[in-house]
Amino acid sequence: MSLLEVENLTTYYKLKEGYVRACENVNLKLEKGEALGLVGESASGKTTAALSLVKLLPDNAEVRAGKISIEGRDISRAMEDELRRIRWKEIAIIFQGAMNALNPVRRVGDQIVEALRIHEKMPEKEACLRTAELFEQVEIDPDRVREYPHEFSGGMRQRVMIAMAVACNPKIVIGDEPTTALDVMVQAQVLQLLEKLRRELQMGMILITHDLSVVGETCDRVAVMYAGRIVETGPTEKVFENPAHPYTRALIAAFPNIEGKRYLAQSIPGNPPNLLNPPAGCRFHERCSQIIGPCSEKDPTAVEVSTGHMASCHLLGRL
Amino acid sequence: MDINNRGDEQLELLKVSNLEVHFAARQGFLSSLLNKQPKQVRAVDGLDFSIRKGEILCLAGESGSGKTTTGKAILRLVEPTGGEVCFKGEDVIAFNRQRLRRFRQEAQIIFQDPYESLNPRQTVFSTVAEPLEVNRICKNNEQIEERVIEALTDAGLSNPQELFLRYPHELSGGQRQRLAIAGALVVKPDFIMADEPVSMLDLSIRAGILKLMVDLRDQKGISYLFITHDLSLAWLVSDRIAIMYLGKIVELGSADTVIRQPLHPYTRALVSVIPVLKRVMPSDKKLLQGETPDPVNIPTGCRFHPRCPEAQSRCREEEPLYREVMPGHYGACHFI
Amino acid sequence: MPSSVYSKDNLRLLKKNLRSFWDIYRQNTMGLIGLCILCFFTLLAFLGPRLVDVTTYVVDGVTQTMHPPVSGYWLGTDNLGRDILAGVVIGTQVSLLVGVAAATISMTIGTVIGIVAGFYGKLADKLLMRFTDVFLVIPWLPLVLAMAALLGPSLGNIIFVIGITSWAGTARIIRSQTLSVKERPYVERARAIGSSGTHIMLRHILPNVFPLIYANTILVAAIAILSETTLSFLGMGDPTRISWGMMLHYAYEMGAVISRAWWWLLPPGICVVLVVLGFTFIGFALDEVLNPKLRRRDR
Amino acid sequence: MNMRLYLLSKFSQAVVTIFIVLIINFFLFRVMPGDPVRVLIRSPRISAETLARLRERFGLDESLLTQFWVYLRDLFTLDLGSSFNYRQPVLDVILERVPATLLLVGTATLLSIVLGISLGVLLAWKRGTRIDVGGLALSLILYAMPTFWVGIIMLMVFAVYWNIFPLWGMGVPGAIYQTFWAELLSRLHHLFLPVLTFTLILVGEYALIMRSSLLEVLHEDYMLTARAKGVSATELLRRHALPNALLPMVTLIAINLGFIIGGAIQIETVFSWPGLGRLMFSALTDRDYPVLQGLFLFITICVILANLGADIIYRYIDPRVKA
Amino acid sequence: GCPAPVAVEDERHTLRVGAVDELEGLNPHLVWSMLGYEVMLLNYNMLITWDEELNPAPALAKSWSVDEEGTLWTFNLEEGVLWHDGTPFTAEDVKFTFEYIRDNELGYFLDPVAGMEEITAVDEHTLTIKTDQPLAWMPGIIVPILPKHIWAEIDPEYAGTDFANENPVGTGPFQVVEFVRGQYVRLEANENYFRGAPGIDEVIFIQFANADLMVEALKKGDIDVAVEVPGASLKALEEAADPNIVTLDADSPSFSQLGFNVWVDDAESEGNPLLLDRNIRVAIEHAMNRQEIIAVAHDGFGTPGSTLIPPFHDFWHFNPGAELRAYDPAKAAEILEGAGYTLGNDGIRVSPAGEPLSFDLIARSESVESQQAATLIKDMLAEVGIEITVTVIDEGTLTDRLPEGDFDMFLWGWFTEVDPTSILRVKTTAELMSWNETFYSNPVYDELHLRQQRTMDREERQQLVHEMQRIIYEDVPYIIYSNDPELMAYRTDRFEGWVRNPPGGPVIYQVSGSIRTYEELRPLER
Ligand SMILES: Nc1ncnc2c1ncn2[C@@H]1O[C@H](COP(=O)(O)OP(=O)(O)OP(=O)(O)O)[C@@H](O)[C@H]1O
Ligand SMILES: Nc1ncnc2c1ncn2[C@@H]1O[C@H](COP(=O)(O)OP(=O)(O)OP(=O)(O)O)[C@@H](O)[C@H]1O
Ligand SMILES: [Mg+2]
Ligand SMILES: [Mg+2]
Repeated sequence: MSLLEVENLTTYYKLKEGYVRACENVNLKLEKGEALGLVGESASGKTTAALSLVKLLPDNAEVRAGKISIEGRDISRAMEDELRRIRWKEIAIIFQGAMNALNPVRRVGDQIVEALRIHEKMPEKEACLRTAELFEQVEIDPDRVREYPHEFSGGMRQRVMIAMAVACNPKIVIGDEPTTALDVMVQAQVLQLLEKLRRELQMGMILITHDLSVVGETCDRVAVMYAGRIVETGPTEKVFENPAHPYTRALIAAFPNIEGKRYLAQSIPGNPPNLLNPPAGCRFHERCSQIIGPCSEKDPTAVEVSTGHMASCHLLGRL
Repeated sequence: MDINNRGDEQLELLKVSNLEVHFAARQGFLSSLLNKQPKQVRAVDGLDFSIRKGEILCLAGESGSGKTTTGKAILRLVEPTGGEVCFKGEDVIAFNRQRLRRFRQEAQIIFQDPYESLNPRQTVFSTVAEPLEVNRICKNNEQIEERVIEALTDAGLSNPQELFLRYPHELSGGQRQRLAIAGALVVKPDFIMADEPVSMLDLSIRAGILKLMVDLRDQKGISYLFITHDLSLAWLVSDRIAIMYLGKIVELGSADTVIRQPLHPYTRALVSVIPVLKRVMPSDKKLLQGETPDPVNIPTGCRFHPRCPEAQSRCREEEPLYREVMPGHYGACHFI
Repeated sequence: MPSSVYSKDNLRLLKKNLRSFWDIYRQNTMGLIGLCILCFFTLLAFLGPRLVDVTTYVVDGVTQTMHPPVSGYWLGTDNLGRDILAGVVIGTQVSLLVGVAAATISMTIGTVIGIVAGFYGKLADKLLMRFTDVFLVIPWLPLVLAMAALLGPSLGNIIFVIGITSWAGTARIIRSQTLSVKERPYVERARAIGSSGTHIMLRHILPNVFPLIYANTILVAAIAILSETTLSFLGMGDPTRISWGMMLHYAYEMGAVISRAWWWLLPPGICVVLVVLGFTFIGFALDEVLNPKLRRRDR
Repeated sequence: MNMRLYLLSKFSQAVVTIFIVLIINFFLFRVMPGDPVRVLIRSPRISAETLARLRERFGLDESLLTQFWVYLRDLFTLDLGSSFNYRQPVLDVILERVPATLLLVGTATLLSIVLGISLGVLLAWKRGTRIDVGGLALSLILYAMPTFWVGIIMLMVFAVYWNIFPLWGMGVPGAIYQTFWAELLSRLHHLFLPVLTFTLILVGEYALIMRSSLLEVLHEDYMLTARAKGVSATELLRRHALPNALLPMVTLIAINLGFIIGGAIQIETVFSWPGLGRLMFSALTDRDYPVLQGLFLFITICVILANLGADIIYRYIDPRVKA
Repeated sequence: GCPAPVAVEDERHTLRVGAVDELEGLNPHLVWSMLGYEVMLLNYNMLITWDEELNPAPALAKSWSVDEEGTLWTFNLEEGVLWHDGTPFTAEDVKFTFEYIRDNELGYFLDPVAGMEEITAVDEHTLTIKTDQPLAWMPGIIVPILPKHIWAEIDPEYAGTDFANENPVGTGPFQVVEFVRGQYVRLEANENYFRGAPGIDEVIFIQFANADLMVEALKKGDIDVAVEVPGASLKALEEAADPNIVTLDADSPSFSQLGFNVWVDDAESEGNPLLLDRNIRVAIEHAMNRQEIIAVAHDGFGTPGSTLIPPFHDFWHFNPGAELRAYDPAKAAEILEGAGYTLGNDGIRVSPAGEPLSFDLIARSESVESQQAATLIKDMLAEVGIEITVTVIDEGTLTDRLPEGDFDMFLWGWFTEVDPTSILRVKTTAELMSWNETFYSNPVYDELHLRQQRTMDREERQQLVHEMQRIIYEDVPYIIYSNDPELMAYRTDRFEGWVRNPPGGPVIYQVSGSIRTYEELRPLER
C-alpha cells in the first residue's frame, strides 16, 4: 500500500471559450519517505495536479475523474469538512513565492500557531513553544516569531513556509516550486533544509519544479509532465541517464551541464500546445522529430521501459 | 557547436574603470534634513573591466549585487557617480546630447522579461521601427520597412511581414524575445547589454535564443555584456566571466578557468552549487550562510568576509586589491 | 508584400483592435446593459424632440397645472401646465452634454497632470501632487457651489466648474499608473534608443494609461451628471436651460413634495439614476475589460 | 523611517496642504463678485467717508498681500472674521452648528460603514450567486442616486403620504420637553429620515469597495495557504481576509469625508436640518463671505485632519507600510 | 398615520409664526429682512404708529404738535413706561436715539433723522425737534427708540457693524429671550407693557427653509400663521377649505417692475443705447400682457400695475386712466415701425443704423416668479420683433451690477412706505448710483420732489405727488406690471383677535409697523 496513490486524475478549467485541459489521466504513486519530482515547462499542469490532490482549486476548475488515496483511504469523495482535517495534517503544501503565501498583516509566528491549534488542538502557550522549536529547526532565530513577513528576506520566508508545512508532522509535503525566484545559493540552502527535514521526519514529498537539476539532486523518482499529461516516470537516475520519451530527451539535452562540453543544444521547435484545444493523439507530436503514423491519431499508452520506468510514446510500443 | 574563446585582444570596445554608482537611499524630506549625512546605496562600488570587440562578457552574481546597475550605467541609463566608461576610446560620461544619441544607436539593450520589455500596445512593426523613427535614420517609409524586415529576419523570425500587425501578447515567449532582439538589431549596434535575456524562458526555448545571440556575435561582430545569475549559462555562452559581489567584481577570467578553477572563495561556493543532473553529496556543496547583505551597509574590509568560510582577521580590516592573479585572470582576495 | 504599413494597414489594425475589444466587451453583461441605457438616452437626446411633441413644454395658461398623468400628457404636468414628458426629453440633451463635456475637461487636466507628475517625478511631482491633494481633500460640493456662485449660473460655467474640480482623482490614478509604466523595461528601452521625454510620454505611457483614462472618464461623466443635477437642485443651475436637475429644482421649489406630485419628481430623478447607472456600468465594464490585471490599491 | 519621523512628515504635508487651501480660500473669495462693505452695510445711503472708513477698518484698502498676511495672522488667533449676516464671530456661528451636523453625519457614517462592510462581505462571499448580483445592482443603484432626490422621495413617502415622520427640522422649535424620554423620542423621530437617506446614499459605495477589496484579497496566495492549512470558512474570513480587506477602507472613509460633506449640504437642505451644510447653503445665497470662507476652511481642515488620522491609523494597523 | 409627537403643551399660550426668511440678528441697525423688522417691532416701540387709515397714531408719543413754520415739533411722551429691564423710559432716550443715529450715520434709520437740527429733551416726557425745513412726512419718525443707558455704552461703529445685541432691551410688548440661529426666535410677553400686557404669553418665529414646509406645518397646526405664502400654495389652501384656516390675499403697497437702463452717459453705461429711445420702451409696455404675467407667473395674485405709488395708498396713487398703455401688440408694432425700426429677415427689428432690437433681461435666481415673468415677457416681445435674452443672476450680484449700469433691463420690485417720499426719491438725480438704478434723471422731477417734501398741506402735496408719478409714467424708466398682494394664512382654532390693518391688509407683517394683532390676540377658550 503506497502512501499516496493517484489514478486517472483529470482536471479541467472552465472558460467561456471552452475547457482548459490542464491535467489529464495523471497517475502518480508516492511511497513513504520518498521524494517524487514533478517537472515540466510552465503551463504544463503541475500546479493543477497538486491542487487537485487537496481540492484547493480555483472556482472554475472541475475535477472530472480520478481516485486519490492516502494509505489506501480514498479521499477523492471527501467532503469539505473532512478535507479540512486532511489538509496540513496529512498533506501540507509549500507554495511558490512565499512573499504572497504568507499573510502580510499577521505575525509569522501566529500563522504557524494557527495551524497547530487547528490540527493539534494545542493550547496557545504550547503552540508558541512549538513554533519557536520549528524556527530553530529551519535555522531561524526563534526570537523572530513576532515579526511580520515583510521583515524577512525571500529565503527566510521560504524557511518560514517550510516550518509551517512540517508543523503538524504531515505524511506528505507538496512543494510547488519552493525555490523558484530564489538565488542559487539560497536555493541550495533551502533544498538542503528540505532534504534534511524529509529524512528526519520520514515524510513523503512531491517536489514540483521546472528545473531538472532540482529533481536530479533531491528526488528519488521523477515524473515529467507535458501539456497536462505525464509523459514519463521512473527513478531519477534511470530517467536522466536513459530518457525514453523524445520530450524528456530534448529537455535533458537542453540542460547546460558544466561537467560536459560547452555546447549549445538545439531547442525544441515550436511551442507547447494550447490546452484549450490540444492536438489529437500524442500531445507532443507537433514538435517531435520522430513522428510515426499513430502519433497524431492515438493517445500513446504508458509502456514500462525498465522496472518502474514508464513512458508514453508510440515509438516505444514499436520496440 | 563548440564555443571557443573569442575576441580580438587588441580591439577593446569598451573599457570600464573604477565605475561607481551610488544612490541616495530613499529618504523623506524631513529625515534628510535631520540626518546630515544621507545614507548611500552603493550599488556599484568600483568596477574595472573591459569588453573586446566581438566578445561576450558575462556578469554573474547573486541578486542585488549590482549587475543591472552596472549595465545601465555603461549605457548611461543611470548616471554613474564616479569612474570612467570608454567606448571606442571615447569617454561616454562626457558625451553631450548629440553624441549620446548616436551612442544610443551603437549600444543597445535587451531585457529579462520579454513580456515586460515590449510595449503591449505597440505592434511588432512599430516596436522595431521605433528606433529608426526616433533617430530619423531612414529617409522614407520604404527604407524603414526594409530595415525592419531585415532585423526581424536576422532575429530568426521568418515571414516577418505576417507579424507586422501583431501585438506582443499574440506571440509566444520565444518569438517575443526574438522581437526584442530585432528591436536592438535594427540600428546595427556594436554592443548589446543583455540583462538576463533567457531567465524567464522555458528550458526548451532558451537554447534557441542563446544560439541566436552567439550567431550574431559571429556574423556581425557584436559584443555583449551578458548579465545572468546562472553560472552554467554564463559558462555556456560567454568568453569571459566576471563574478560580482556587493557592487564589486571579485573575480574575472575566461569562462572555463572561472568555472573550472575558481580562485575566490565566493566563486568557489557559487560554482559548487551549480545544479547538475545528478545527486550531489551535500558535503560537496560549499553552502554560504545567509544572503547578500544590503548595499547600504557594506561590511568593512573585505566585503565578503562575514560569509566567507575562510575569513581571517585581516579580511575584516583590509580591503583586498583587485589584481591580475594569473594572466587574464583577475581576483580580489588576500589569499589567492 | 504590403506596400506600406503606414497607410492602409492602419485601418486594418484599427478594425482588428475594435473587433477584439468588442469580442471581450460583449461578454460583459453589465457593460451591455450600460451601453443599452446610454444608447437609449443618446437616441432620446437626438431623436426625442422629433418623437415627442416638445412644444408642449410651454406655459400656455390653458393646460391644467399639476395634473397627474393622463393620455396626451403621459407624465402629467407641472405647476405651470407644462408637459413633464417633454421636459424630460429636452433635459436629456443638457444632462448628457454636461456629462460628456465636463468629463472631457476633467480627463484632459487629470491626464496631463498625472502623466507629467508621474513621468518627471522629483519636484514637479511633489508640487503637482500637493496641488492635487488639495483638490482631493477640499470638500467638493462646497467648492463647486462657491465657484458656481462666483461665475454665475450658465451651462458653460457649470460644465467648466465641474470639469475643473473633478480631475484630482483621475490625476492620482493616472500618476500611479504612469509611475508603474515608467518603470517597465520598455520605457527603459525607449530611453536606450534615444527617445525624448515627450516621445516616451506620447508613445509609451499614454497608450498604456489610456484604458484607465477611458474607464475613468466614463465614471467621471456619471459623476458630472450627478453634480449638475445637484448644483441645479441647489439653485446654482442655468435657469434658462431645462435639465433634469432644473426640473427637480423647480419641482422642489414649487412644492411638488407637499402636493404629492410624484409624477413631477420621479421621471427626471429616474432618468438621472439610469444615465448615471449606464455610465457607471460601462465604466466598470471597461475597467474590467481593459485593465484585467489592474489592481486598485490605495497608497 | 521611525514613527515620530513619519508623523512629522505626514503632519508637515498636511500643513502644506492646509496652507495651499488657505491661499485658495483667501483669493477665491476676494474675486467673488460684490463689494464686501456694501454687502455688510446693505444700505446704499451711506457717505463716501463712511465707506472709506469701513474699508480701512476691514483692511480692504491695503494691498492684497498685506490683506493675506493680516488674514493669516487673524487665523492664528482663531479669528475667522465676523459674519455679514449674523454679526457674530464666524467661529461662533460655525461651532453653534457643529453638533447638529455631527449628530447627523456621525450616525449615518457609522451606520453606513457597518452596513456597507457587512453587505460587501456578504456579496464577496457569495460572489457569482443571485445574492451577489442583486446586491451589486442595489449598491450601484444607491450609488447612482442623487442624494437630495432620495431625500425628497423619502420625505414624500414617509412624511407626506404616510405622515409618520416629521417633514423638517431637528426638533419641535421652542418646545419645552417634560421628560428626557419625550425629548429623546422627538429627536430620534426627527433624526430618522435624514439618517436613513444619508445611510442609503453611503452604503452602496462602501459595499462596492468592500466587495472588490475583499474579492481581491480572496484571490491572494496567502488565502490559498490558509485554506491549505485547513482553516475553516468563517475563520478564513475573520482572521485572514477581513484584516487585509479592511485596510483600504480606512483611507477610503477618510477620503470620502469630503463627499459626505457634500451629502450633508443636500440632506440638511432637504430636511431643514440646522447644521453646517445648511449654514453653508444659506451663506452662499446670502453671500455671507466670511462665513463661507470660514466654513470652507473649517471643513477642509477637518477633512485634512481626518486624512492624517487615517494615515496614522493605516500605519498603525498595516505592518507593511514603511512610508 | 400616527401623528408626530409634539412637545408636551404646557400652560403657556404661544403664537407660532412661520417664516421663510432667516433671521439675521437682533441689532435694529442691522436688520434688513421682513422677519428681522417684525421681531424688532415687537421688541421696541417707535414714537408713532399707524392707524387703520394709515394716519399717524400715538405710540411712545401720546400727542404732538408743530409750530407755524412747520419746523419745530413737540412730542409729549407716555408716562410710566419702563424698559424691559425696569429702567424708566424718558425723553432723554429718544433724544439719544435720534442723535446716535444721525451723528453716526447708522443704516436704514438715518433718513428720518437726517433733517433734525436740534433735539431737546424739554423734560422727562417732552421732546422738541427742530428741523432744517418743513418736512411733510413728520411726525412719522419710524425709528425704534433705544435705551440710552445701554446704547450709550456701545461704540457706534461697533453698533453699526458687529454688535449682536443678544439681549435686546426695549419697551415693546414682547422681548426676545431665546434666539437659535437658523431655527427660531422666542419672545416673551412684557407684563409691564405700557399699553397693557399682551393676551398671549409668547411668540415664536419659526424659520422654514422652504415655503411649502411652512404651509404644511400650518395645515398640521404646528404653526398658527404663515407669511409669504407662495401663490400656488395659497390657492391649494383655499381649495382645501379647512374651516380653521383663513387665507388672506391681503392688500400690500408693493409692486413688480421692469426697469430700463436709461443712462444717457454713453461712455459709462454698459446698457444698450437703443433703450434710450422712449419709443422702444413704450412699445415694450404695449407688448406686455400684464394680465397674463400675473395669471401665470404670479398664480393669479395681484392686479395690473401702472404708476409708482400703488393703489394701496389710494390718496397718493395716480391713476393714468385713459393714458394707460394697455396691452396692444399691434400698437407696439406700429410705434416701432413709425420710429424706423423695421423687421429684419429673422423676425427681429433693426434700427435705421442697422442695430438689432436685441436686449438682455435679468431675472433673479431667488425668485422663480421673476424667471417665469421674464420668460413670458421674452415671448411677448418676440411677437413685436424684439429679441430678449433672459439671464438669471442672484440678487446680490444684481445689486452690484445695477449701480455700474451693466444691464439692459431687469425685473425687480418695491415695497413702498406709508409716506410717498421715499419711493418718489428713488427716481431723483441725487439717488444715481444708489437707489436710482435706472439712471433716470429729470430736473423738473427733482424740483418737484423737493417741493412735495416741504408742502405741509396734504391736498396741495397730493397734486405734486400725482404730477411726479405722471412724469415717471410718461418717461417710462419703469414698467410697473403688477401690484402685488401679501399672501398669508392663519389658523383660527387657537387664538382670536386677528386685526387687519388697514382693513384689506395683512394680520401681521403689517404696513410700516403696526403690531395690533400681537397686542390684541387672545387664546380661545376650549
Ligand atoms: N483558473 C484557471 N482558469 C483557466 N485556466 C487555468 C486556470 N489556472 C490555470 N489554468 C491553465 O491551466 C494550465 C495549467 O496550469 P498550471 O498552473 O497547472 O501549470 P504549471 O505547470 O503549474 O505552470 P507554472 O510552471 O507556470 O506554474 C495552463 O494552461 C493555465 O493557463
Ligand atoms: N534607483 C535605485 N535607487 C536606489 N537603489 C537602487 C536603485 N537601483 C538599484 N538599487 C539598489 O542597488 C542594488 C543593486 O541593484 P541591481 O538591480 O543592479 O542588482 P542586480 O545584480 O541586477 O540584481 P538582480 O539579479 O536581482 O537583478 C540593489 O540593492 C538595489 O536595491
Ligand atoms: Mg505552477
Ligand atoms: Mg538585475
